[in-house]
Amino acid sequence: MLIFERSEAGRFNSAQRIAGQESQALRLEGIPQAMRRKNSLQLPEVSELQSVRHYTQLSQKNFSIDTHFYPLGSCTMKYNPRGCNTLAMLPGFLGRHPAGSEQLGQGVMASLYDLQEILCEVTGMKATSLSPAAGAQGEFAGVAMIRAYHDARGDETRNEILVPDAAHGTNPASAVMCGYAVKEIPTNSEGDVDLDALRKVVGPQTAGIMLTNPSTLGVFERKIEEIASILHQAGGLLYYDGANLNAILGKTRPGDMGFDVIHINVHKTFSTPHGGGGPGAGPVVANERLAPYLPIPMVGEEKIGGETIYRWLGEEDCPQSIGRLSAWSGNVGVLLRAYIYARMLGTEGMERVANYSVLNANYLMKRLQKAGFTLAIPQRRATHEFIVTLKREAKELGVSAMDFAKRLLDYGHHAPTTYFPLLVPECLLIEPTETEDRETLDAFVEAMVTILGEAENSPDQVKGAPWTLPVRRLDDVRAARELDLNWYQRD
Amino acid sequence: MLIFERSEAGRFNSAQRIAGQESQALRLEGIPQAMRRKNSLQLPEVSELQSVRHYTQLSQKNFSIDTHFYPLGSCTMKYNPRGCNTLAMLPGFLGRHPAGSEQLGQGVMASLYDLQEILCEVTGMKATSLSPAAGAQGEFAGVAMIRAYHDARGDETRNEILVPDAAHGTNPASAVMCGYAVKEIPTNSEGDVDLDALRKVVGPQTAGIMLTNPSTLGVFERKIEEIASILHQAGGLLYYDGANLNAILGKTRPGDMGFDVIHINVHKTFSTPHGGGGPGAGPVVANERLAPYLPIPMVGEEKIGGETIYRWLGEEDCPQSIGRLSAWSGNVGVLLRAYIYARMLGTEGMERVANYSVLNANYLMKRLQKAGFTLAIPQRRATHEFIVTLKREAKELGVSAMDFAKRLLDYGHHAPTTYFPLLVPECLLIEPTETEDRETLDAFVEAMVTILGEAENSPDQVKGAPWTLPVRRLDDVRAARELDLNWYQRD
Amino acid sequence: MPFIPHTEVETQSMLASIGVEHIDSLFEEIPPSLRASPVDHPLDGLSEMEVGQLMRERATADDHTLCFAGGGAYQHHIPAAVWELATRGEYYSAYTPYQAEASQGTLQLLYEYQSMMSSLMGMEVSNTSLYDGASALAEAVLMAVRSNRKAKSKRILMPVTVHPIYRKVVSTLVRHQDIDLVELEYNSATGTIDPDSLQLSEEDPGYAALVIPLPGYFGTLEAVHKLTDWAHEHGMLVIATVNPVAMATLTPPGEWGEKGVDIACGEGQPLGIPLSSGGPYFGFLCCRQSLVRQLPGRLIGRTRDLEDREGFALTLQAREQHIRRSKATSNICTNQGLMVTAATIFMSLMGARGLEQMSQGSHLNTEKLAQRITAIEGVKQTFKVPFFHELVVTLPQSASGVLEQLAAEQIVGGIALQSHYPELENGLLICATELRTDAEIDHFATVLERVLC
Amino acid sequence: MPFIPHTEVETQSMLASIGVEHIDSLFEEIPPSLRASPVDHPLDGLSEMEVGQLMRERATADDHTLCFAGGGAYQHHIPAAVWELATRGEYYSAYTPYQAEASQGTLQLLYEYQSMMSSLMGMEVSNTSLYDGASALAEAVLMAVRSNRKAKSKRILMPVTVHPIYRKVVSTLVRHQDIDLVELEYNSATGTIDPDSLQLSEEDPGYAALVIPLPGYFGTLEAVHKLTDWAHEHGMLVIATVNPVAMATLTPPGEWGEKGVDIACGEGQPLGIPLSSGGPYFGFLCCRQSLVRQLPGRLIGRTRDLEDREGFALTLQAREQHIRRSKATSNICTNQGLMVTAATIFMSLMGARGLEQMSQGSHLNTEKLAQRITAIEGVKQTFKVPFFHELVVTLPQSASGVLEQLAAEQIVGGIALQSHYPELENGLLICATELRTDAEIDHFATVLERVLC
Ligand SMILES: Cc1ncc(COP(=O)(O)O)c(C=O)c1O
Ligand SMILES: Cc1ncc(COP(=O)(O)O)c(C=O)c1O
Repeated sequence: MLIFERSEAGRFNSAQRIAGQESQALRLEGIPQAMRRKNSLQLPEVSELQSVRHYTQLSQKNFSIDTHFYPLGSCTMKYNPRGCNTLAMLPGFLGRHPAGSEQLGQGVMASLYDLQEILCEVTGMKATSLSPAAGAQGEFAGVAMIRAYHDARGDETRNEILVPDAAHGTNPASAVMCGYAVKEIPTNSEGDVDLDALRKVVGPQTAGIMLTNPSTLGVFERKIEEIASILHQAGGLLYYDGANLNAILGKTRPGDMGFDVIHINVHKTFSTPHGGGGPGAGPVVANERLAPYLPIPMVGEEKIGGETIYRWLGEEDCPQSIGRLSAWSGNVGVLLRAYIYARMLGTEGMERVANYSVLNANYLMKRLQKAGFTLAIPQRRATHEFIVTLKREAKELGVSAMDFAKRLLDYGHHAPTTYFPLLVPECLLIEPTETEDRETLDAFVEAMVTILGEAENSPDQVKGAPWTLPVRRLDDVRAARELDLNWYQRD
Repeated sequence: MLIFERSEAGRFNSAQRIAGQESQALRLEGIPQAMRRKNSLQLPEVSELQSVRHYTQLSQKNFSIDTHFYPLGSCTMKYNPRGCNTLAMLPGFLGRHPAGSEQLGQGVMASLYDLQEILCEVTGMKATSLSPAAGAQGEFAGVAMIRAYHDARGDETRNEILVPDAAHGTNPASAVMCGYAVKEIPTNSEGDVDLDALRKVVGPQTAGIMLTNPSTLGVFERKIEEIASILHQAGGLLYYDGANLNAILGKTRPGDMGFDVIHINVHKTFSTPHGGGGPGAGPVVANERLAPYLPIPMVGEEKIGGETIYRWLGEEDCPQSIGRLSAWSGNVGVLLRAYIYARMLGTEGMERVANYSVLNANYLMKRLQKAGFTLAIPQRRATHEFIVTLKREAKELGVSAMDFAKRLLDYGHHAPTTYFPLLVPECLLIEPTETEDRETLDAFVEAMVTILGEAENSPDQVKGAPWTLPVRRLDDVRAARELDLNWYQRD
Repeated sequence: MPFIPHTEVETQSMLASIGVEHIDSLFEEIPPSLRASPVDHPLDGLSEMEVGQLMRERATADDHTLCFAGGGAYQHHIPAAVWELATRGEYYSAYTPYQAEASQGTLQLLYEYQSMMSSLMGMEVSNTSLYDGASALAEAVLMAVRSNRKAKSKRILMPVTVHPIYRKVVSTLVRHQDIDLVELEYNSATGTIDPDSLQLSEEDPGYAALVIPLPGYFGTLEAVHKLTDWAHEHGMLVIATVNPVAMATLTPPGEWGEKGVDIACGEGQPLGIPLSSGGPYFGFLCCRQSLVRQLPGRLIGRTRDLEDREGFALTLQAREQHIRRSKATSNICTNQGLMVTAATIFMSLMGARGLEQMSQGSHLNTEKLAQRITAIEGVKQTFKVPFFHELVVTLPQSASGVLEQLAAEQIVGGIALQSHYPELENGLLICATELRTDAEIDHFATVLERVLC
Repeated sequence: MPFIPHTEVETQSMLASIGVEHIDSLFEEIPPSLRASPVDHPLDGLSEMEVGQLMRERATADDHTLCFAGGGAYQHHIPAAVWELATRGEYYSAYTPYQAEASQGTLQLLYEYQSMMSSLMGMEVSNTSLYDGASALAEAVLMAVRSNRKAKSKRILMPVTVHPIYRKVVSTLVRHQDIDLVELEYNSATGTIDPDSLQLSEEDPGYAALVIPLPGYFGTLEAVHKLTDWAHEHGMLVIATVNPVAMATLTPPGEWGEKGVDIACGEGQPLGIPLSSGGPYFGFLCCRQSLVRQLPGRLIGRTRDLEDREGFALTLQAREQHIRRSKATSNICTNQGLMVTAATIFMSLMGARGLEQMSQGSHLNTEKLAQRITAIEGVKQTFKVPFFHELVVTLPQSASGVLEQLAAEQIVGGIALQSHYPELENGLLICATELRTDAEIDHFATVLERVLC
């Protein structure tokens, strides 16, 4: 039932009335008639209990980390510590106006400054800007910085960005937003970038390459140093898509691999909540070469007397910056959560994240392999995630990766990522994360095995899934064909 | 699955470690060996995610106001405003130590003082003590005050408390805790106290009477003035059980009816949450006669200069008080919620509570009656609640009130109170409260009608209910016979 | 109309269904003489925004104090998840789980609580809460008197080292049951009961029970083993009143002496409940399995459903007022359920190890505090004996005066003892939980030093 | 190990299943040359208790300020239920609803959001958020250029009364698409765009779109009807960038001029999102139905399941990067979902009437503020025209210096205009939402008066 269907004309949740407005006749003489709203505003008219009950009940229809195992590959759905939420929502943080004087923001600015430093350290880079609101905006910023670098050198022939075929869709999309043509690089059967192919396309037109490492195939790109030198020799730069940073935290650093700029999805590696879609934050971190181009604002530190004073760095401080990405300084509330999380981990904790996320992935991979599932790249060590391909099952049993995914829901597990990366057919990209316990991984294996049995013996059980959720399988085609996006505009 | 079954020896949620203790060798020289714990403490060893997921999933197994209609008679399960929770949990309120100086508690004390005043006003009484932790403790306090009053007058022959047979179990139990014998008074077929019977038992041994008005039969005791004069003439006093105050807020006042002392369940009428069992608060409010005996502490007000200063009133201020009921000053956090709620209602809002709770009850009663259900007292107006008796259905169809109750759960409604008051066979005591909308009441009627149909056509459908909840009907007898109260002591 | 969903149209149509014209007609059974007249001080209803402005101002007035007081209420670390979960509507806005099938969340949680609390106390059975530590002790006394049929006496031996307000509350609550609370003095050198001084002559009518606190009100460690055995030898039941966080370090009541105590109770607040000016907290009450039918309060049993699945339900309800009425074990109905919900989540998050660290951290910090404070000229440790996480110091001047001066600097400096223990004229009870940092202890000492000179 | 559940025993047995001895062996594919060396500044991990102590201290440092600043971020009343519900784990810790059947909560809520936001804007379609108001404007510009195939031009007419930082952000984000942002000056008397001054000569290459702010950055009301019609007459699309709370009172973009605007966007923060130092907020973006295939960001469609029940799912995904990659309408993936969750609950709790009251209350309070502030000697209203809930005043001295002095008294006194509008040397942009009481306005004025003399 929609909130609109609970609405009744004339109902008003008057606890939320605005003081004084109820009794006062509206005194809007200050606003010309022509400027006033004519068609009266339509919103649901519900009581407070109706709203609370509606949105409480609705929430229960979601799977989430707090309720279910959520091995969504590439998304790093690990536990979002409640402490990070409570502390980031302290009234002192929530109440601060972004235009308020620096005097009145030293608490939050100190935290942001510290976070900048931590991110530099963990990536082996020089400087951080926290302002991108998500990974994709970080990608835009990073590629724009690459462009600014070439432009600053007068190197204006470079109009191409290289992207492996395994890359996330945001990579090519971001490159295009920066005005680049995108050239895809194939991946070899080992899951590494095809170096010969790479050598062939690199040239004076190459602005740079965008890579994830570990790649979205769940393997570590072993030839990364060679790739870096191929690019750098040709005058191109390297962009690191930090979506998979969880796998290598404290183990190896993008800066040491030869990357020039990276973004970090703090809503993955630094465990800020994904909130059913966002917000995230996508800090960009650059080496010496690209640091001058980082987006503003950043937080700077000054020692005055014995005291440390934090201040915003803007255009005057960073004249070569690519500029501003948002009205203020990014998703500060999210960054505070990431900072709190980073402080709780400490240096050792970061390495433990990598250790155990990789342990869980390899354990799960091994068990699924033993149970008869086909791995996309069986000869390689998994990183924090790995790929099962159900090509055989799809062909022989007519049960697709999507069917498996939906049936997993019936068994109380969120489905892994399906059909990504695009180059592996019928694939499930599985990322358990380090915060899941072994019992849970075992239960997932058991569910997968059960479904495989069902696929063999009663495939309709799988193809018709899910059976036990609030709805059965939904008609996506109808959703797109008979567009219904707005209740007030419905026929 | 129990939290203990998720436990794994050696697991530790180290985010909750205590600073410094991890690395420091334990330095417990200060504590003699003989006093140290020998058998090591057993608690579940789970990760933070395991705990969060476990208790989130568990919560979803509850019905609650926030998720379901909850017409539990006598319990006034109305909307618990979220604003009351958020404001009562402001850090300034949560952090205050109860022994802290009055200087450091003027904010909370002002609120408690104001609440005392509001409760006096709404009940027509003289003075309030907020210290009882729930209704039953308020009853104890009130009856103890009656006893203190008689004792103070040297009137020591009075050893009986009268209680109508419709009374809540806490009434007789509280009287006994105050050292009184309990004498039951019958109710007549109209739902009123049988005055003749009352007159017969009242005498010099009568310390007082405990009454709810409206009574637990959901009707207003019309002869209350007569009852009061019978009691008062015999030297007895009147105790008002405020559990049903919601029905008469702003309409009529216990003080005007002739009551000497009352308790208020703020977790009913003042909408503080019941929390799956508590906490509540049961302020006692007394007239002139009994005010000196109120439990301590209370909050007093002093004007010093232009300023108002609040201070605790204790033994010195209230030498005749029955004393203290708890270590500090009662359930302050609950009282703050009640205060915030009272302020949001204001005087008019209180009367509206009575108006609409009574409107909803009468509407629901009328609709159920029209649908063929038998009312316990059809000739009377309902107050905020009313009783349906399923005696006929039980006899003719073999479907009991409990069966109806369980089947209602399948239809998404919490069951009304069953088998209370004791004198009505196979009864459902139904209290919709004022915060429910008409659609919800209509849906409840529809469910009742459907169940009645089922009872006639497929009674096993009803007798076997619930069918759709996390468990089917539970074996209470086994629970009591094969006692299993402690997982660590299970066989 | 705050929180009332009815539109005017709906109200009219509902009245029409009922067959009356005005809402007022629904109140026709109230005699006209009783209709409320307008109140003397009508209050305007405030919107949430307005009441928010008011309450934020008031909360701010009480904020930002530094706490060194204990005396039954302790400022411990509380993991954030505790209250984020406990205030979920499904827990927060449910009633007592009378309909078991629709309350498995609360019921299972309470069963888990019973298990954890029993384990912490080393006891067999726990109820699911009483109002607070003080009323729990009163209920324990009533329970002991009911249970100890052998002892003809209704006298209770009550050491003066039991929390002084608890003793008053017990007196208020058991006064009408012909129970005698006999005080037992402490040794003025040790601040504890001296077990060797206990004598029971032949003609002594005896006692139904002995109460033993741990720690005692002065923070000290009573000789619990000797006292327990002595009481048992003399036909008494033993009631422990203990601090639950201390029990992670100290011997729990179930292990005192030869046989352990019979009843253990106390204040649950240290287990995840905010100070909150004294409440809501919760009282816990545990006992031997053999006494379970005398236990007051709700109990949850594990059982099975029609399909033999595990489930949980209220049990042994025949002890309770809603069934047994005037013969119930207590009048308690509403208890402190949500606090127990928080405490259960708290214990699961801390685990045994975390709770031990909290316990020991409080002890060690109080040792630091003792050292730092007694280094101030004129300040002495009153009882030179082991303490847990509180101790008494004697100041060179009246403690209550000093506390007011500390309050002016936003410090809650402890609890003055004089009003309850006139012999401890300048006595101050102080405490430092695991939360107090070295810097805070130092700040307190520095300010105290200044105030004292 | 914070947040990692593995015991040593489990770790060993898992390694054994994998067939390696040490966790380190799992990283053997990382070339040794790349193994991280110890970091320069190792950080100790803090417990939740310790990090709590740190963050509480920092939050307190920023607390208790009195806010009269707007400029795109407004301190409005937020019903408590909004965040108590939005932070429920089921919303808070879910991912983008790729698995529709397991995400009906989020999906239905987002569909409701689309409907409410469309209604508020008077538009047909809304997406489910972009990062913030500034990037939403940039996406609107890109969308307009893609959509307006008739206009050969990639030029955008951008009034200077559009938020100055938004203009910078648009420039950063669209710079690489050969788009020209052509500035349109305001009338120095009115602070608004003068529609009569607009001229387009024959040989003018034209524009793809005109951007119209409401209110303008100076708080003033642009001639939205005339401007919209003029732009449409000249083959441009119209992009509105508006304040959503103002739209409860002012004509919404869908009703501007003859045909309404084509694209409406803005900052969603005023709808239930705390100030929070500037984020997370959310950008909204609405358009005509006919442009929906050019819309960036997630869209939710209502559809049916196998049993013909209503359900909700992501739709028109072919616009998005995960399907269309380099040809997508935008690179956006993660958006600001939880903020939209809050805004949806906010709108349902306030209703149209509550939102109107908030809107008008802000307007009326700003009128009071204007009166009180301009009564101070030397302070003048800069543009003597109608305003909504912000206005510019000219101070007798530099605004930024004054702001620092106000800050010392915990007052955020507005926004100094000089850096973005050098011609408004001593200009200060001030705002009073419905939350500001008369006493607060008076306090502000009193302190300002003191500072100015
Ligand atoms: C590999 C990869 N790159 C980039 C992104 C985009 O990041 P965001 O969603 O934060 O914009 C994602 C997130 O889904 C990703 O998995
Ligand atoms: C009529 C009546 N009296 C007394 C009580 C006892 O109140 P409490 O549960 O607050 O102790 C109740 C509550 O159930 C009740 O309904």
